[in-house]
Amino acid sequence: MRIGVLKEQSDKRVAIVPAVAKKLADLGATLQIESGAGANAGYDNNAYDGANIIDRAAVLQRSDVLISINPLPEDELKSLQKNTLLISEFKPFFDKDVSERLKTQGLRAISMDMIPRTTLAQSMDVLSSMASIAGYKAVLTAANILPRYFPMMITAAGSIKPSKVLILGAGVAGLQAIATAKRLGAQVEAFDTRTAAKQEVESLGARFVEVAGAKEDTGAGGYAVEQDEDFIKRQREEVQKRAMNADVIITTAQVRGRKAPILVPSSTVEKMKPGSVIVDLAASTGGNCELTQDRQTIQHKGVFIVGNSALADEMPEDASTLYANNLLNFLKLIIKEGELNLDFENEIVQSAFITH
Amino acid sequence: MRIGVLKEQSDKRVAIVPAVAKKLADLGATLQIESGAGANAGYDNNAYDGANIIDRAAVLQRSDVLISINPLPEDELKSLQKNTLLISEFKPFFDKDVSERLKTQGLRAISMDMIPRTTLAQSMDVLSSMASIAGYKAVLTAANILPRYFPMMITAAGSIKPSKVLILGAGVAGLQAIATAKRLGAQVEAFDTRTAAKQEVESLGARFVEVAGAKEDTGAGGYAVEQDEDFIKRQREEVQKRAMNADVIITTAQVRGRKAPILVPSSTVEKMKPGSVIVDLAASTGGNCELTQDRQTIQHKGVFIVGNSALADEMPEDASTLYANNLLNFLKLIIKEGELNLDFENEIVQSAFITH
Amino acid sequence: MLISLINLSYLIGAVAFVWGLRLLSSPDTARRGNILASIGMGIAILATLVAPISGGDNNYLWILIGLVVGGGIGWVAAKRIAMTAMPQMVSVFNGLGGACATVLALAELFKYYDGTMTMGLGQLGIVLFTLLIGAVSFTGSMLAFGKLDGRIKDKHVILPGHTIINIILLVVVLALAVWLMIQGSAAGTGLMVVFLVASLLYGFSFVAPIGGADMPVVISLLNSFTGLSAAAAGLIYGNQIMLVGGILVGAAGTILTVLMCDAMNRSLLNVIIGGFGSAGGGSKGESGDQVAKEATVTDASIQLFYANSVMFVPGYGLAVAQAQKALKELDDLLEGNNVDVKYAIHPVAGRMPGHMNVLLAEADVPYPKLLDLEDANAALKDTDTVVIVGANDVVNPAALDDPGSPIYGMPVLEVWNAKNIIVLKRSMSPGYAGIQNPLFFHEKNRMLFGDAKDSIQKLVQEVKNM
Amino acid sequence: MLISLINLSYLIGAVAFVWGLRLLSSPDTARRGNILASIGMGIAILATLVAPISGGDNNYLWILIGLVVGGGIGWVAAKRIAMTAMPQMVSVFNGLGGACATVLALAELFKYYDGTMTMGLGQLGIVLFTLLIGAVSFTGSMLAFGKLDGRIKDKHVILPGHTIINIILLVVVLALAVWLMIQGSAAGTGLMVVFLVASLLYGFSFVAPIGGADMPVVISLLNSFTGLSAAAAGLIYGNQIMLVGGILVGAAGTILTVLMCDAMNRSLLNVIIGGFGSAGGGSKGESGDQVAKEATVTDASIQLFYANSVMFVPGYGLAVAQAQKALKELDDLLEGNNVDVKYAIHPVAGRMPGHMNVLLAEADVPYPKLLDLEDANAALKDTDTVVIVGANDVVNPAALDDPGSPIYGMPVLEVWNAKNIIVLKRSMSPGYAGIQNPLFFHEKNRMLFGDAKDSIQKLVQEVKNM
Amino acid sequence: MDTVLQFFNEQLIMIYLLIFTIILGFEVISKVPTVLHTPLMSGANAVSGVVIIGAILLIRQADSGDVLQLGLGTLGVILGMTNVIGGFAVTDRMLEMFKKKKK
Amino acid sequence: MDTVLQFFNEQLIMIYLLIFTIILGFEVISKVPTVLHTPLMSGANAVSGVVIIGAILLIRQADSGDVLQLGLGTLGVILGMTNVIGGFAVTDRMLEMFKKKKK
Ligand SMILES: NC(=O)c1ccc[n+]([C@@H]2O[C@H](COP(=O)([O-])OP(=O)(O)OC[C@H]3O[C@@H](n4cnc5c(N)ncnc54)[C@H](OP(=O)(O)O)[C@@H]3O)[C@@H](O)[C@H]2O)c1
Ligand SMILES: NC(=O)c1ccc[n+]([C@@H]2O[C@H](COP(=O)([O-])OP(=O)(O)OC[C@H]3O[C@@H](n4cnc5c(N)ncnc54)[C@H](OP(=O)(O)O)[C@@H]3O)[C@@H](O)[C@H]2O)c1
Ligand SMILES: NC(=O)c1ccc[n+]([C@@H]2O[C@H](COP(=O)([O-])OP(=O)(O)OC[C@H]3O[C@@H](n4cnc5c(N)ncnc54)[C@H](O)[C@@H]3O)[C@@H](O)[C@H]2O)c1
Ligand SMILES: NC(=O)c1ccc[n+]([C@@H]2O[C@H](COP(=O)([O-])OP(=O)(O)OC[C@H]3O[C@@H](n4cnc5c(N)ncnc54)[C@H](O)[C@@H]3O)[C@@H](O)[C@H]2O)c1
Repeated sequence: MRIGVLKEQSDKRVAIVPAVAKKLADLGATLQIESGAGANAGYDNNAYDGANIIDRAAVLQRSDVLISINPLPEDELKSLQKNTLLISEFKPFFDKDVSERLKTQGLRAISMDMIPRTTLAQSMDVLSSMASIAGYKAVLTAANILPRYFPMMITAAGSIKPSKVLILGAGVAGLQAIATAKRLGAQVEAFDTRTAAKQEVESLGARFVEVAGAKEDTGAGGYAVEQDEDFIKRQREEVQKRAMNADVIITTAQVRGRKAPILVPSSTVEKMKPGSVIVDLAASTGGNCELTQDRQTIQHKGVFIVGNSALADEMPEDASTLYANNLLNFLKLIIKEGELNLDFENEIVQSAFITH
Repeated sequence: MRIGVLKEQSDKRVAIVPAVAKKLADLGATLQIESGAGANAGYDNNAYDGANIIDRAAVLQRSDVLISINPLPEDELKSLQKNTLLISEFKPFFDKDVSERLKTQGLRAISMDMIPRTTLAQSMDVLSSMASIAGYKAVLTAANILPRYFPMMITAAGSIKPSKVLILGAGVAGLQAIATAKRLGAQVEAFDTRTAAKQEVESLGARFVEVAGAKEDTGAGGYAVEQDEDFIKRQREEVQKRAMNADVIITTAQVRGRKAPILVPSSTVEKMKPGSVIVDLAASTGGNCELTQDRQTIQHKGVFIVGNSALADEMPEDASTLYANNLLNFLKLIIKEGELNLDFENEIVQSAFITH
Repeated sequence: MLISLINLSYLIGAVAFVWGLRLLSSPDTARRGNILASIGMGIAILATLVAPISGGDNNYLWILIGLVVGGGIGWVAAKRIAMTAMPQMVSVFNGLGGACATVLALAELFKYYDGTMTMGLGQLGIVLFTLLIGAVSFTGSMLAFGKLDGRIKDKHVILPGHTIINIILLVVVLALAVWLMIQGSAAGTGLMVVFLVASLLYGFSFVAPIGGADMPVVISLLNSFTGLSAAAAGLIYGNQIMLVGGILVGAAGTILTVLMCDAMNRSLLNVIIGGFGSAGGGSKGESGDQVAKEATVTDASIQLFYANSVMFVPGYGLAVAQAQKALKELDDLLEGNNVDVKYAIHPVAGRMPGHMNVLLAEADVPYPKLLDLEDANAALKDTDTVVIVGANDVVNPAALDDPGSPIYGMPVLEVWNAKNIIVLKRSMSPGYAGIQNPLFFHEKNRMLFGDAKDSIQKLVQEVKNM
Repeated sequence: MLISLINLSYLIGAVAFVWGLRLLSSPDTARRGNILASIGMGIAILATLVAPISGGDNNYLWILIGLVVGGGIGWVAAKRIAMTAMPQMVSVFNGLGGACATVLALAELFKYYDGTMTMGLGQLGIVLFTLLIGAVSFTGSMLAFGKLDGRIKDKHVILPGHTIINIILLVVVLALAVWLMIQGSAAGTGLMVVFLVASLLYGFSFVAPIGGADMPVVISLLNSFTGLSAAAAGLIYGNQIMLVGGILVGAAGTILTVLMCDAMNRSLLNVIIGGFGSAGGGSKGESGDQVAKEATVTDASIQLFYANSVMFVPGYGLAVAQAQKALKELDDLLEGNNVDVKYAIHPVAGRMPGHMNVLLAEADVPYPKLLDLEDANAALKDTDTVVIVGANDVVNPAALDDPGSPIYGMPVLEVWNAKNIIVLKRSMSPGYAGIQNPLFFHEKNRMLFGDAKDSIQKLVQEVKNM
Repeated sequence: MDTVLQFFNEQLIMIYLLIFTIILGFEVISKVPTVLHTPLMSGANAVSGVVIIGAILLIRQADSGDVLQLGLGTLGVILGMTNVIGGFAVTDRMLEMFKKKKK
Repeated sequence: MDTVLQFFNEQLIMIYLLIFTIILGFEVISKVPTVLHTPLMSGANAVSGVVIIGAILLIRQADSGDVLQLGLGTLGVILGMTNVIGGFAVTDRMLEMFKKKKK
């Protein structure tokens, strides 16, 4: 079985790192790596010894399984053999007909972002590993942009108050952001609609901002449910109050398959101190801040709004390592003795397979 | 007495912030601020209410005291009235004839970087406040560039070892860098030639790298003395050993009035892991790393070398506040009842006055 | 001259008892205290053997037989018994002591009723008291032994309305005693036997309703009874050391009983009439039909203090309780006592990647002490005690051996390979995955219920006391 | 009947003494303990007043005069005395108790020598013992008082070769006692007076070489002497409560003396022949000709525990000692006892801007507890106790009032506005600026020498005990 | 009543001794750490075996022909001796685990 | 020697009492925190004033004409009473500061 690994087009990461490549070889697979695939993540071609380093066209044509983090451009799909198994993050919740499109091309596809968020599947859960990096990076980015100190400083040249950091959405990314901001000495508050979030936030030593009346999310598989109008209104007011005092806001609130809720409207942004920073990790699904521009950092009335939801990309080495490990753990599930062995009884395999 | 405050030409900071402007007015001075002086630091013209906002030419011509962080361009000096008192960082240790040049122009000058590093003068010590910011920012910059995590992470997608951070030179900037890197969860080692440094490093919970035989610095007023050849050689070897393992090196070693010692030669850089980061805060005096380019970030064999020694500039709001407070404390010493009152008996005034 | 020596021996014996008990109450000196007390006992017995005696044939052979047989039984029993069964053993020994006092009282009464001896009213009272107390201590202790050993279940011996039965029995026994005193030597051995049987019955009935978990308290109480019976016997024989030793044990036993109740946060009365309570109010450790065994803070701290290696397994509960600094304190304390302490970090412990790392870094736990899954599983085999601090799913053996489990196939920390397991959590509720954890019912495991920070702080206190 | 009542009263009194002392040894109950003991004393005195007595004229008037005069003096003295002079007062009271015993012995001897009474050899010995011990206690206590009060300086009373003089004196006194016993009633009052004077002299000489700082230990020792003399007097009068009370104080006083020596890390012997040592071995607190006063951990912890507000002033020494977490623990402990705790952060404390912030954040001290220079100086005026933890230059008053000082003009934390100051540092060495700090010699200040972390941990222990 | 009072006055010292012994018993135990509860209980139990002294006296005072008394006495010695030896031995075993290291 | 032995046997209970009192004295004090050393010393000192009982007995037993004895006795009462009252009062004052709050 030949596994092809492609170089990402606009991403510094690589789906398979050398250490994982070796382990895949041990599973009986033949690795074919696009030349330069790992270069931006710190792995040059030599690092992948044992694997075939070939050019992109060759990888595309000669692989049984094709791995990339971001889906291939549509035009390249045609060059593939029938029945090739594609593994990428297809985001079928947003790209609703991707499954159909691939099927008509005679391809099979696994979407890594569809792996269930269960305890068992956590070792394959790329959303978690990448969100964790994004949360960490979001704080570093904000700290770097903010024209002020994060920690408190009583110095001979005056006393500096600690920065106030507000985290909206305490999922994996939000929690990591809380931990990182606390480490840097900021005063951290966080908010989330899930009821379990309060305890989780407090388990990191941060304060939870409470808004009464959130809808329960039991049964939604750990994903947040959409909240009603009135609630969102009261919540916005609360956020507005906090935002006026916050130096940094990091938003991570997402609702699966929908546009991200607007938690920070322009009116709020305008009340913030100049120089303050908003990092919007939900930018790719529309953003939690009204003014967010996807993949851009803008300044609005002195407030920086970072619309980069692919922050993991900016820590390519560890991000690639973690991603590759997740992939490895998943591939172990579907490769038996060097050949594909798809058990559709298995909940994980079943959820992840979007086209077969 | 009219105090003029200029907008910096290539610096986001401003020497006087609105709060300090008010206090200066209370001391009896008339403030004349160049329009837009504080804009990049988050203070627009309106913030300076009570002060005269005028254009640059007017400030230059009509001030008894002229304040800026960086010295004025030579050509502007001609437009000044005779006897004008300039307050800037003239760095007379490097720009050795600045004092003469100013004198021939009939100007008087105070160099803020010449304020003695004594306990008494610490509230006016801009080198300390700016170095502290630089140390903090250096770590954030490194963390942002590094393609790896700082803290240890044991996750479902693999275990990430904590990054190793090596700090060379444990002065004010170095200590702040130690503290910040430790906060972020890195493993921190530090080195300095001063004997007191070991205790200071350990007082922040970091490890001190010991190299036997450093020259004592007693009597040099807290500044490091130059070390002999053999010592520097052994030290380089030690650094090389540590550097090969370090993910981040932050260098701050300076010797007053001389080129910064080379602590990280190219050969060392080449042995570092790709993706590692060197932040060289001594860049402006030649750099502690052989490859450092002043004010540039370069990449050498995969290693990032940040040659920015003016990191305080990247946190303009707090940097300006602290700077302005230092200035205020100093001005209180030389302004009595709204007029200049220069007491050359005073050690601080005497040291700071480079031309009179 | 000889008499002085005997008296001096008794005095030394008495002081040895007092000082021995004193030493017994501090861990450093406890062992010496026990030896001192036993030496005191040896001196007292020797002195009694050689003491000049008026009338009587000495009959040393009989004594020798008794000493050898009794000593042999005691020695063998004490050496053979398993560590875990020691409290039962103590209970048996205590019962025998009570029986001995009863036998002495019977011997006096036989002489009294067959007319070979006369007694004043006071003395008769003392003898009857000795008999009663000794008998209660005997049957009570034996039942306590049965309960502790698991041979007798609470339900076998608790009658409905047991408290009332007890009160009635007590009244009967006391009435019999009064009647025997009024009758004097006219009463005869028949009535004496009735009194004996009633006393024995009361001892049994007294202990019957008390829950199995309260047995240590009961044994302590019965021990102070035995002490009193020995003191009373001392009055019969006019012997100071019996009196002093008996009173001492009576007092010490009583206060010890109270302390034990305190440690359990209950009153003595509550324990004694606890028969009702013990049946209802299901313990925290129950779940379905399985029962998880609870550890006391003391048990747990002993297992930590005397271990060579300890592994902490932190989980989400550590974070919820914000117990990381307390845990580090416990760590430092144990390291200071030459215990090797490590932390096993499961990759998914907590609620975000690296959750445990963040917490433990905050508490300044050095990185080399943190083991990841693989290293930890290798190290667990040689670990004496594992302490699971608010973790659950990550130590669930079902992941390895129950194909029906939703987490089947996930690698977990194989804590059951260590010698002892202690789980700190608040209840039997499941963790994030919402599934029951068979580990809690593992024979090596003991639950220490309560908020993790609380529990750890208690452990710190207790370890400091050692 | 009456006799029984009297005996019962004495019994109750004795038990009250025992229980009172017991309660006195725990801070929670100490006050109650003192009251209980005093009630016991009252009962015993009352009983003695009404006890039936064979022969003798009662002479209640004389007694009444004595009670009123003595009670009056005692009461007024106890109420008037300044808090700081209490140990001296205790010493005086103790001496009076010893004198009382001596007076009793003299009264017996007068009767003996004028032939109105006979005595056995044993009894004579007891009387002489009473006289000797009482007299030693009397003069010894009086000298201790003088030393403590500063009226008598060590140098006034220490003779060269004092230990030898003491040994000779002791031999003389003992020889006199033996001689008096051999002579029996033939000895006469003359020799008795010689014995008395020698005893008084020995008491004085015994205490003379002991350093002023060791006086509390000596008082405790003399107190146990007084106890013994009371017990001996109890034997003279065949009175149980004197005997029991005296023995109790003798035993308790002895162990307390040993404990006090332990707390000072010295042996009793070392204290008693300490005359040589006390002059040499200059204290850590000396610098030039000024001497800084030292605090014990106990003093310091009392000042913390009973304060309403405490301000910590951290400096570079906190960082060097890495004592931030210990400090937080102390903070938590004090807050738990309703002490308001704040931290005063001087802008240049430590070795880098924000050094203290980094440390205290690491220890999780909440931001609102940190006061900057201005706020701190405002709050210091209402602060009961300031603890300076390894800071030096930042609390140097010379910055404000010594124009010659290199730091003159720098704003500093005006800690001397608080009620008490405690400085934790290792020695008298200066800080970064290299200049001496007059604060250390401020009358409100006490130095607690040692590594800051060590000292704080000791304070934590001590405060926990309160 | 009178006999009681008389007894009280005669046995005064004895009563002192009893009361002091009780206080002493309380005092000696009252600060014991919970770890030691069980060993202490066990040690106290061994001490209560002092009742064996009575059994020995019983035998020694008996006629060598009085089988009832001798039998009871021997039974008493066996019971008491088991308590004493077993008690001390088991306590010692319990305390073995405290012998390790100290701070 | 014989008289000593005889005394020992006669006063046996008394000796028990003495020894137990000593142990009790040790025991009661041995765990006192250092904060209480001084108040405890002071309290113990007040108790040692029990010697006043002897002075009272001395006066009561004296002839009303025996001025020497009465004088000595009265002196003793004054000394003892000062010790007792002063001792308890001063102890109480010392302990006042412990009356504040408790954990
Ligand atoms: N690491 C991640 O990225 C991540 C993210 C999301 C979910 N998860 C999931 O979370 C789970 C993590 O496993 P885990 O073992 O760490 O936690 P867990 O299985 O959720 O169990 C935590 C246990 O801690 C106890 N607890 C809670 N508060 C406590 C307190 N104050 N004191 C003492 N005990 C307390 C609870 O029992 P009581 O209520 O009885 O006290 C609970 O059983 C896994 O299922 C994992 O898949 C992980
Ligand atoms: N903040 C800054 O940016 C900065 C930078 C450079 C210099 N400085 C200067 O540093 C000084 C700071 O003042 P400061 O009051 O914080 O410190 P300091 O004046 O330097 O005094 C520190 C004191 O701590 C004591 N100490 C050291 N180790 C200790 C330990 N383990 N345990 C207990 N005590 C210990 C030392 O006394 P012992 O040796 O007797 O124990 C010393 O006197 C100022 O003079 C300031 O100008 C400040
Ligand atoms: N079982 C596992 O091991 C595992 C692993 C990873 C994640 N999870 C769970 O999956 C869930 C989703 O995690 P995620 O980080 O991918 O979430 P996400 O990225 O989908 O959303 C981020 C957070 O935003 C919150 N949110 C949504 N709408 C909001 C609103 N209007 N206001 C405020 N907050 C809002 C969500 O509740 C969520 O916590 C979490 O419960 C997480 O614990 C479980
Ligand atoms: N009195 C005060 O309040 C005060 C205030 C600020 C600074 N200071 C003191 O002034 C001194 C200088 O501080 P700075 O931060 O401006 O120093 P700096 O910027 O001049 O130098 C930075 C550090 O590099 C070190 N260094 C020089 N050569 C080196 C070499 N070859 N290898 C390794 N390290 C080398 C120096 O020892 C110094 O610690 C320090 O001692 C500081 O404590 C005192």
